[in-house]
Amino acid sequence: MSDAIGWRRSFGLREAGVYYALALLMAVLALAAAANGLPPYFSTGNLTNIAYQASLVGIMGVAMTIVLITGAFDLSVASVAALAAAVLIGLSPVIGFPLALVAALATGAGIGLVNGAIVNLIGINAFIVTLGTLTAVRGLVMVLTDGRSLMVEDPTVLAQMLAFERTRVPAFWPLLLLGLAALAVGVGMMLRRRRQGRALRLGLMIGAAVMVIAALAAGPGFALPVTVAYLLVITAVAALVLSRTVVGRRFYATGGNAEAARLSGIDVTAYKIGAFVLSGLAAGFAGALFASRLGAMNPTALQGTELTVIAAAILGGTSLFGGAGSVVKTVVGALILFTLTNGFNILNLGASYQGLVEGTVVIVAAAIYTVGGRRGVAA
Amino acid sequence: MSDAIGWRRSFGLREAGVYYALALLMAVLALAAAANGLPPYFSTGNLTNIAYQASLVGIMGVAMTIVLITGAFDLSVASVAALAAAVLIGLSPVIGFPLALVAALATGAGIGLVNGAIVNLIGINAFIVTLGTLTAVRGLVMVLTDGRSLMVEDPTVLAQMLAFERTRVPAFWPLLLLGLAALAVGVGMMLRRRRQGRALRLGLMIGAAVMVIAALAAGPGFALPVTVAYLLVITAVAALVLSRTVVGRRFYATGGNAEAARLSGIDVTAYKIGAFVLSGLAAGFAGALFASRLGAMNPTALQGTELTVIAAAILGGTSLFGGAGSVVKTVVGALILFTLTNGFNILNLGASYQGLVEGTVVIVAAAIYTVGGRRGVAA
Amino acid sequence: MPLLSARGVAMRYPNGTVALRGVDLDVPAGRVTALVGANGAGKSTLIRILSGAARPTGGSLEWLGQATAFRRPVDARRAGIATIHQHIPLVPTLSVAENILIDRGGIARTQAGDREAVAALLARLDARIDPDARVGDLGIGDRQAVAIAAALAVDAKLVIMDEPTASLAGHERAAVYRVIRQLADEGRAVLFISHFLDEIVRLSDWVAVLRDGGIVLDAETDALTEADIAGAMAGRQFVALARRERAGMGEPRLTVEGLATPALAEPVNLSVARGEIVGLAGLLGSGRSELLHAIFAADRHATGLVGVDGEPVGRSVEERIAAGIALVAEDRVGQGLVPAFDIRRNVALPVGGGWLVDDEAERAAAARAIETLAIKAQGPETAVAELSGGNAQKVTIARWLRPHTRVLLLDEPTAGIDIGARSEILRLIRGLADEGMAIVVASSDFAELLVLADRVLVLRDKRIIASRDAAGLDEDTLILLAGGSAPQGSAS
Amino acid sequence: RVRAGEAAAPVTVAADAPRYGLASAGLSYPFAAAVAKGFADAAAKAGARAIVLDARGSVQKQANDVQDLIVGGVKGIAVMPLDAVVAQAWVARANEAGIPIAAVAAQVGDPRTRAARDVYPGLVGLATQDEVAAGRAAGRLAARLLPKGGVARVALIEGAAGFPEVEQRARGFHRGLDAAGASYRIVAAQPGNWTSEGGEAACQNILVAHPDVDLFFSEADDMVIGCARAVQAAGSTARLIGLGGSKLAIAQIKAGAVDGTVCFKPEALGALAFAALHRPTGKRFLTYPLPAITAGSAAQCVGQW
Ligand SMILES: Nc1ncnc2c1ncn2[C@@H]1O[C@H](COP(=O)(O)OP(=O)(O)OP(=O)(O)O)[C@@H](O)[C@H]1O
Ligand SMILES: Nc1ncnc2c1ncn2[C@@H]1O[C@H](COP(=O)(O)OP(=O)(O)OP(=O)(O)O)[C@@H](O)[C@H]1O
Ligand SMILES: [Mg+2]
Ligand SMILES: [Mg+2]
Repeated sequence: MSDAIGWRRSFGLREAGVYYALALLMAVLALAAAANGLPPYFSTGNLTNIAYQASLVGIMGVAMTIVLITGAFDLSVASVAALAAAVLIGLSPVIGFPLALVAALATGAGIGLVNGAIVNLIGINAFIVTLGTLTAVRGLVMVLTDGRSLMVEDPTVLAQMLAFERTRVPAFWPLLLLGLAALAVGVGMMLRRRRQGRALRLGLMIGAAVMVIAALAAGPGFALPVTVAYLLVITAVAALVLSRTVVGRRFYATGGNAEAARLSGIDVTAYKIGAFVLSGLAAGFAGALFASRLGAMNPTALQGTELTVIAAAILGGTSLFGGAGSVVKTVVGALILFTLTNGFNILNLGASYQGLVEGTVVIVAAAIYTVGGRRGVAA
Repeated sequence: MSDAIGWRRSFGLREAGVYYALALLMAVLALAAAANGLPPYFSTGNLTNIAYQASLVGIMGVAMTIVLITGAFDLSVASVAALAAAVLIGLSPVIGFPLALVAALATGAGIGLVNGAIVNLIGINAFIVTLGTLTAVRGLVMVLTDGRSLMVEDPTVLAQMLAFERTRVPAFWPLLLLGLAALAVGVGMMLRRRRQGRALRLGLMIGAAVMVIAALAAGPGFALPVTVAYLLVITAVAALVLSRTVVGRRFYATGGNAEAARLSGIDVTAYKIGAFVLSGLAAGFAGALFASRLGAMNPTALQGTELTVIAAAILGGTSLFGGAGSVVKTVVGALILFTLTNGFNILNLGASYQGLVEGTVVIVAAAIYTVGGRRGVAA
Repeated sequence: MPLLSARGVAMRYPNGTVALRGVDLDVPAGRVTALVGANGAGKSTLIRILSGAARPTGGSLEWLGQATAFRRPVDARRAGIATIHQHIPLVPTLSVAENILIDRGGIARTQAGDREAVAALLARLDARIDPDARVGDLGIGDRQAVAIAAALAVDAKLVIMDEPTASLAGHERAAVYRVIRQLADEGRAVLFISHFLDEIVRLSDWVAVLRDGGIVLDAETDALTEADIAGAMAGRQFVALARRERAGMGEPRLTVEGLATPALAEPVNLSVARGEIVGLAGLLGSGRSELLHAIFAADRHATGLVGVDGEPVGRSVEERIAAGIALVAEDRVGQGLVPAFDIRRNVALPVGGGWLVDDEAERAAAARAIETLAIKAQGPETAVAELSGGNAQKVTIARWLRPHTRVLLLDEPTAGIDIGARSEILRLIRGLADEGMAIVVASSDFAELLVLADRVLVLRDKRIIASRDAAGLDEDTLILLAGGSAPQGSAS
Repeated sequence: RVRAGEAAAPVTVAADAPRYGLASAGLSYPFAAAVAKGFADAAAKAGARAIVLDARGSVQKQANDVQDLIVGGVKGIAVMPLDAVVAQAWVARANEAGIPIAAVAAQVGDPRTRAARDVYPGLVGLATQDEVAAGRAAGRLAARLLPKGGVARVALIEGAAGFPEVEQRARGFHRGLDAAGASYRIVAAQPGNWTSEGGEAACQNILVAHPDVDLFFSEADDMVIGCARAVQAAGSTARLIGLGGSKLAIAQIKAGAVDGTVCFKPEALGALAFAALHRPTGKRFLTYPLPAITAGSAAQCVGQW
């Protein structure tokens, strides 16, 4: 019985709804594209594009999920990313790309630390603090850039940036091998006939199958943009840490009931500040990628992206009240958002209608797993 | 002793911090203006200006506070205001200004109802729902306006709009009389020597004194822009309802512990939906005022204002977790934000530095009452 | 040498409340030490200090003879103190197993043998709880069991338990007693708080009584009787409430016909007369709370007829309240109190009355409640978050003490209430019945039910399996009916 | 076959017609919407299909849009770049893919080092108004309106920090004033965030500090409209100049509330950009004259946005 429940839990709308929402959306778009005589929607190129377009939001979303899990909130990510981009572009010609990258990441982490310290040591509400840093850091970008776009002229630096952001990593063999490995683990689990984990096993097998099929469909020449690879690695590491390690459990405990966590010996403050630092670091990394994409940045870069990042996390089912959330689902949430815009572009939907459709789809996607689940997360 | 505590509570930084923050900010600006040889900062004209500039955000902030008190969140206000503006401008030439105004308000309330119903009856997280309506309603504005600015050409309609938004209401006698009445009540309370309410009494007396002095300083010709009068009336009504009526009590209880409220016979769902409707209504009213300013609106009108509105509420000490908040302090929070830009303009601070200063001031203002108070509202 | 000793520990809260004024206490190994005292005497405060959750404003602690200061809870845990706090701090979003193993270190979140370890701990407590269930989905009794298991999971030298059995029924309670004895026999120290004096007398080796922030009695249990302890707690001679036969019930006040809900196994028919007190007995999860919630319409899926004084009542909480039905819910933190409100506003919460808030009337009502229920608080304006557990419980009862109430449904009304106040509350309930109220009370304390009730309904597996006249019923019969085994040496 | 929803181009166009893309800065900006309209109308006239993408003010989204257009295999891409510097990369990518690309309404390439009329290499065309020239036209008009004798007090209402037009228009404005030999002092230069309410607030506040301002130059028409309200309410006699030629501003000029503006024609820009992609003439810098408009000459400017 407990097994059947576990199964229903893991594949029910409440748990897996966001995957279904993405699949549904893609199916609708693929059909619409076919009906309009457009090139096939499920091409490697198009899917890679979506993943590439979602990668910056995805990377920031992973860290945002951790912040949300600890029960806090970070509105400053987009500004921090812009600042990191400015630091990278500004310093690269002076101290070289690698050092400038370190500086950009350190800047991001530093602001995350400031956010975390103010929120947790002074005890001001995270919303207002990060709204303050959103404004202040964007102001700092204005001051540093004097309100103008910056660009790198030095060709060697430019080449390094392109290498950092624009190379493609061969993905055929890794994908195939990973898929086969997952399959093997799944089969192994099946042979060991453990009572628990049937759901996990099935999930693993589905994932494995998807990977193998994707690899075979894409062919041996298949390569991923490196930002997508970064996103995959970051997501995988975060997901493993959160779900498989004690550190992960402590993040959840901190957000689920800070007092309980404190009483059971968890250094709640450290975990909360740590989440902000991770968020700043991720924003710094995203900003560095953004700057490297173009070898340039403008002072209004990424403005407003914080809401997209938070939307991705919440679409992925992360609670605003802490204690629950999954980074993988956040990434899927980001994919939903970018699939939507990609679909608009492909179908050439009238610009006026895009907002209306997007807003509706976001609510419907959230409804899929809320209504499917027993009870929704309160307000 | 209990009295001393009540006194300390009401005038301590934690309770009254936002007033001190505004006073401090104004004092700094007044000094800076004087030091730069500019005309006196504390002129009726300048203070009226600030109030006028803050009025739309203030009106939406009052309703937002109620939404926050019930433990929810409304990101859609700015889009709703834009939609109401479009409705007013679009319909006024057709059905006349008064009916169009009703239609605009009904539109706002209707969207509030939709928000509230989705959040409370389907049970989807308020953040994601109102993020969805933010996008969808802005999309609707685009569809209705086809991406172009709308304007009223009809001179009689234009005149009605100006009358609605631009008249000035004589404020000398009302202010004076109100101040004297408050003084009288205060003295009456003093004579009755009630144990409780010393803090209230003092607050009343201070308020009364401020009003009388302001009236006398401004002189008998003093008149307020009508939007400021709307803001004052709306704030006063909301403050009275929240603090003095059973309905207000129930809003707080709903946010403070929904289950306890439900078990006490409070129709929690109705109150939560009601808060959204009020928020939509206030946004509709703000949008109507906005449209009447120029007799015109463009589709990006008020974009991004939702964060300012929420910032005002949170700066005013309203909790994001429900159960606590004061509309008067929200309005003071809005005044802080607009005093800041007013100060920038008066002192002619470079645009690049404004963000940096603004973000810092916001955090410091929030710090004033958080650090002053015993414990801050948890992150 | 005692394991832990407190010397002159004093505590003054920032709001001025002096909770402890110089407490000396020794907790030696291999002994069960009971800490008792009236609500608000300072027990939980002392526990918070001993476990590093709060820092005293005076005095010192010694651990194994060494002066120590636990600055954070983790220091006390490292030293070997495991604590179950009164308001059961668990993480609602994590599973039962993870809550139990919450402070286990290492790297991997789940390790081989975790499930077995958790299952063994739960079995030791006789708790039938799915280790994979989310704690947020559990009832309060199950949560209490999880908290106890979590404390046992730590290999502690000293286990501190703040009212571990307040929300447990006979069967689970017995398991906890067994565990406590075992711990002591293994040479560990147990510091144990309870308001059940029979429990204290049976279980503990030593009793310390706290009154008004100071120790007033510190003696071996064998030398004491329940009356001695109660007397020391109250500072006066204490008379236990005795059963009283009452004749002549009035006409039916509450009538329930075909009350059905998915939470109950079968429809319920019930009639409670004016002045009658009906007790609901049952084990944890037997459906007592469900029944009360269905009568109150707090369960939205409940169908069936509920009438008061022959008038049918509509199917919403408001209508039930308007008809004079009132429910004191079991989980005072989750379902009872609005933490941001003071006592006055919490008492004035129920629907009814005019449009405007009448401060004076509310203040007077709250002051009356404080008086009647002996709530230990500075005044009507005290925030409920600052109250001790038992006093907070009294506030949830106080809310319904108004002339309008005709039917009172009480779910564990005396959980966490000290013996003195408990008999006050029982007396109060009886008084309300005498005035004509119909009362249904669910309690895990069967002795209390027998003293109070005129009739007892026994629930098991979500259905009413027996209805007995309380007169002539004894506790053992009730326990057998409820489906549990009798607690060891079930006394009184 | 079912045809795609052609909201952007209501004119019937064959489904296999050549497709041209416009990566707009944001269709909720009336100016950009008018550019898009000009582009789509021109495409429809030429029997082509216009694909208009809406970046909604986000550079990142615009990058994605350009990429989607390249992958989608359009015949030509017009981009209304949100960022001149960042757009360089898009030009490179379109060139790599062999798709002609033109810029509309804003320059590509660092505006600090590149002259306004110097078209970025790789673009088949740049259809824009010269922002500096527009500022200059406003400056010359301002010089006519300033009181003679003494040093006139001028206040500048800028857009929002971070937009290159802010500096370009201001630079042109100064040049225009200087060229006309005006004697003036800038008493304040404050952002109005491109909106009417922002312009109103900035002017209200500046009037408190400097009640004797002689002229307000708002870098966009939306702001000058708000500013006009502030000036009127404060009883100031300051003259008001905007920039852009929006419908609303022209109406206000006719009504006498605003003194003048510089006429932009966004629809013409869209058409020019389409022409550059569709039928390149070899001339790469495409523009139209920028007349300054006053009440007398308001009829010359048909507000297109
Ligand atoms: N956080 C707090 N702030 C202020 N006063 C407090 C706080 N917590 C407890 N008190 C006060 O300290 C006194 C002792 O409370 P404590 O919780 O220790 O009592 P207790 O003996 O555990 O009572 P109970 O049996 O009801 O649980 C009470 O008067 C209570 O109101
Ligand atoms: N919201 C809920 N979700 C899941 N399970 C629940 C929920 N509420 C209660 N339960 C479970 O249902 C069972 C019945 O609990 P409940 O407390 O209502 O019964 P009871 O007979 O009143 O027992 P007691 O009052 O002694 O705890 C318990 O096992 C509890 O864990
Ligand atoms: Mg206690
Ligand atoms: Mg129960």
